[in-house]
Amino acid sequence: MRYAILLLDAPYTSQAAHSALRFTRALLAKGHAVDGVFFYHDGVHNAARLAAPPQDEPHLVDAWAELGREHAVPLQVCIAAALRRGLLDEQEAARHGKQGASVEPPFELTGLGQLVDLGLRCDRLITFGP
Amino acid sequence: MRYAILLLDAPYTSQAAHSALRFTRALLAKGHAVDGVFFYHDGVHNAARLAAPPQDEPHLVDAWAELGREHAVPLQVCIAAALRRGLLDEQEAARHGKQGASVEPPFELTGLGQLVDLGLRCDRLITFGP
Amino acid sequence: MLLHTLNRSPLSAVLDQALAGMGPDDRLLLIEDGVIGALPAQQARFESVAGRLYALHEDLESRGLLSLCAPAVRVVDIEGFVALTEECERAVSWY
Amino acid sequence: MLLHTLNRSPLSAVLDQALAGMGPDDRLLLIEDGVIGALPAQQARFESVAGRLYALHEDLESRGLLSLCAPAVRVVDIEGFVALTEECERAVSWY
Amino acid sequence: MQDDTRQGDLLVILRHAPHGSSWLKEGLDVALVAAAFDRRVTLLFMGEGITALLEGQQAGPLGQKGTAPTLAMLEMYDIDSLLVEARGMDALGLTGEQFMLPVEGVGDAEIAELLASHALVLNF
Amino acid sequence: MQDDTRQGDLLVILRHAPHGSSWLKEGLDVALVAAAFDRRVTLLFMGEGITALLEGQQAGPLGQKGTAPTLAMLEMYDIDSLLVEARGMDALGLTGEQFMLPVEGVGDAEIAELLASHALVLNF
Repeated sequence: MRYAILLLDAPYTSQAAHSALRFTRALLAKGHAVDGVFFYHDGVHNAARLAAPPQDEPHLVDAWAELGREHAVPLQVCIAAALRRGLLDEQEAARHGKQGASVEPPFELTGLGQLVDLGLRCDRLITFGP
Repeated sequence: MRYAILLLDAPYTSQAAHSALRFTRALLAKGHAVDGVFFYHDGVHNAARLAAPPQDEPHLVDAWAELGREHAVPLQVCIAAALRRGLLDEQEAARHGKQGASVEPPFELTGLGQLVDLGLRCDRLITFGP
Repeated sequence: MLLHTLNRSPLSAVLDQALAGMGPDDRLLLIEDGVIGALPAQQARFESVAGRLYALHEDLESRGLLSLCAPAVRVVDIEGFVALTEECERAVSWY
Repeated sequence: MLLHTLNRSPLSAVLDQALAGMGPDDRLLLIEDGVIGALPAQQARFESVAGRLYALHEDLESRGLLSLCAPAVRVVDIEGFVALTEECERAVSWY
Repeated sequence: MQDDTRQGDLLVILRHAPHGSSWLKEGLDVALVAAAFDRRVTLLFMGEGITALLEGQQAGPLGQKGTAPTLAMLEMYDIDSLLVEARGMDALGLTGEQFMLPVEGVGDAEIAELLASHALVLNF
Repeated sequence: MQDDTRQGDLLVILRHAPHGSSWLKEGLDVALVAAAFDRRVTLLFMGEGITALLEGQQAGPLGQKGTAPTLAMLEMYDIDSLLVEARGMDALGLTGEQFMLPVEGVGDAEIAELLASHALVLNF
C-alpha cells in the first residue's frame, strides 16, 4: 500500500516524532511505499539541522534524514509553518535577509497543497499529533 | 516590586508568548523591576533569530529583544532545553561542530539554576504556559 | 492569598487541578482560552470560587466573549492583571 | 471500518471526542499517554468500544503498564499497529 | 446536511479555540488550500473549536489577526458545509444565533458517519 | 507530611506522564538543580503525573530514557518529600504498592496549603 505520514509536533517536546519514526520504519520494513512524510504545525522542528540533543538520546532530525535518504522518502516541511518558527533553508534565508539557514536537504520546504495531494493520493494517511 | 517571568511555549504555537510580552510591558510601564525573563521548555523558541513571521503579524522574537535592550531585562534561555531544540549561539554551535547559530544577543543561554535563583530572589514569578 | 491563572477552557481537566490547588481566599484569573469559562453556562463549574473569579478583558474581547460574559465574573485588563499579582502573595499558573 | 488512534489519557476530554467520532465497527488504538486508558479502573470509559479496544505494547511497556493492563484490551506491537492500518479503510488521529 | 456534501473529498475537524493557539488557523489553512485546488471541503467544529464561530471577534491586543477574517472568506472558497457538534454547543451553552455564519448541528452518530464517508479526514 | 517540609523552599508540581512529553523530565530537572543548590524541594504528583511513580518503567523503543532513572536518584539529592494527589490516584485506580518510591497522599485542602506555604511554586 501507499502511505503518507503527517507529523504535527517537535521532537523532544512530545513522543509524536518518536512514534511517527518507528511507524514509518515498520511500514518500510513490511514493504509498503511511503510517498512522503509531511511536517506541519510544530512538526516542522523535526527539520532543525542545528538540533543537538544529548548523545545518549535518539537524534530524531538525523534519523529522519537517514530514513529519507535511504528509502527515497520525501521529507516535506510546510513552508508557512516553518518560516514563522525560524526554520529556513538557504533560499528562504536569503529572501528574508537572514544570515545562515536552519533547514537543509533532504528536508524540503513546500506548500500545504502537497499535504492535500499526499492525503488524497495515498491509500492511508497516518497522523501523529502532540 | 521585583518580578521574574517564566515563559514555557513558542510564539505562533500558543498565545503564551503574546501574553507574557504584554504582561512584562505592563509591569515595566507601572515602574516594576523585571529581573529576568526565563525561557524554558518550548519557550526557548522565542529566541529563534531566524524566525520570519508574516509582516502583518507581531514579531515576537524582535519584540523580546527590543524589550530586553531598552529596559536592560536579561533574556535567559535554558541551555539544555535549547540545544535539543536546535537553538544554539555561536559558542555552542562551535562546541557541537555546527555551522551557524540560531540564537544571538540579547538572548543568553544559561542554566536552570538561574530560574531557581530568579524565582526565589524576586517578589513574584509569573509563569506563562501553553 | 494566592493568584491562580488558568488558560484552559472549562472543558479541560486542568480546571479541576486549578480548583484543587485553591485556598479559601485565593483568586482565579481566566486568561487566553480560559476566558471561555466566563460564559454563563460554565458558572456552575466555578461555584467554589464565587466572588473570586476574574477574566482578562482583552482575551474576552478578541474572542467575541465580552458581551456574553456572566455578570458574576470580574473583568480586568492587563493593568488589572498586574494589580492582582501585586495584591496576591504569589501567583500559580495552570495550563 | 476506521482505525482511531488516541494518545491522550482518559482524564482528557479528547477521549470523548474520539468516542463521538467512532462508528459501530471502528477500532480504537491507544498509543503514547493514551495507554493509561488500558488500566482496569478506566475500562468503564471504554464500554462503547468493548472488543474493539487496542493498546500499543511498546508504550505500555515503557510506562510500566504492561502487567497492569486490563484483560479486555488487545495488546499489539508496532507491526500490529501497521496491520490495523492495513485492515481499516482509513485512520483518524485524536490528540 | 445534504448527502452530496457528505461524500465530499475532505473533512477538516477543528477542535481548538481562536487566538489561544495556532491549531485553528493551521487547520483552516489546509481547508483553504484544498478548496483552492478544487477539492470539496467540509468543516466540523467540535469542543472549544465551536467558539471560532462566535460573532464579534477582534484582533488581539498585539495585532494578532485571529481567524474570524478567514471564516468570513470561506464562502469565497466555496466552503459552505459548516457542521457543529451539537453536544459541544450544549456543553458551552451556545446557540446558532450567536454565530457569524450559518451552521448545522450534528449528533455523535452523524459525526461517525462523516468520518466514514470522507476520502480524507484531517483532525486539528 | 511534616510541618517543616511544608515550609520548604520549592514546590514542583508534576502533572504529566512519563515518555509522552518532556514536561515531566523538565520539571524534574528544575527540582534536581534546586536541590543541588541546597534548596529544599517538595514534589507533588497530580493527575497523569502520578503514573511517573509506577514500578517497572523502561526505556522507550528508540532508547528514550524516560524519567524512572531520575526518580531513582531523588534520594541522593535529598528530595524525600513526595506527595501524591489522592483524588488523582483514585481516578486512575492506582495504589501506593504499585509505586517505585514511598509517597504520601494529600487531599485538596492540603494541596492548597502546600501552594500557600512554599516560597516558590513551579507547575509542570
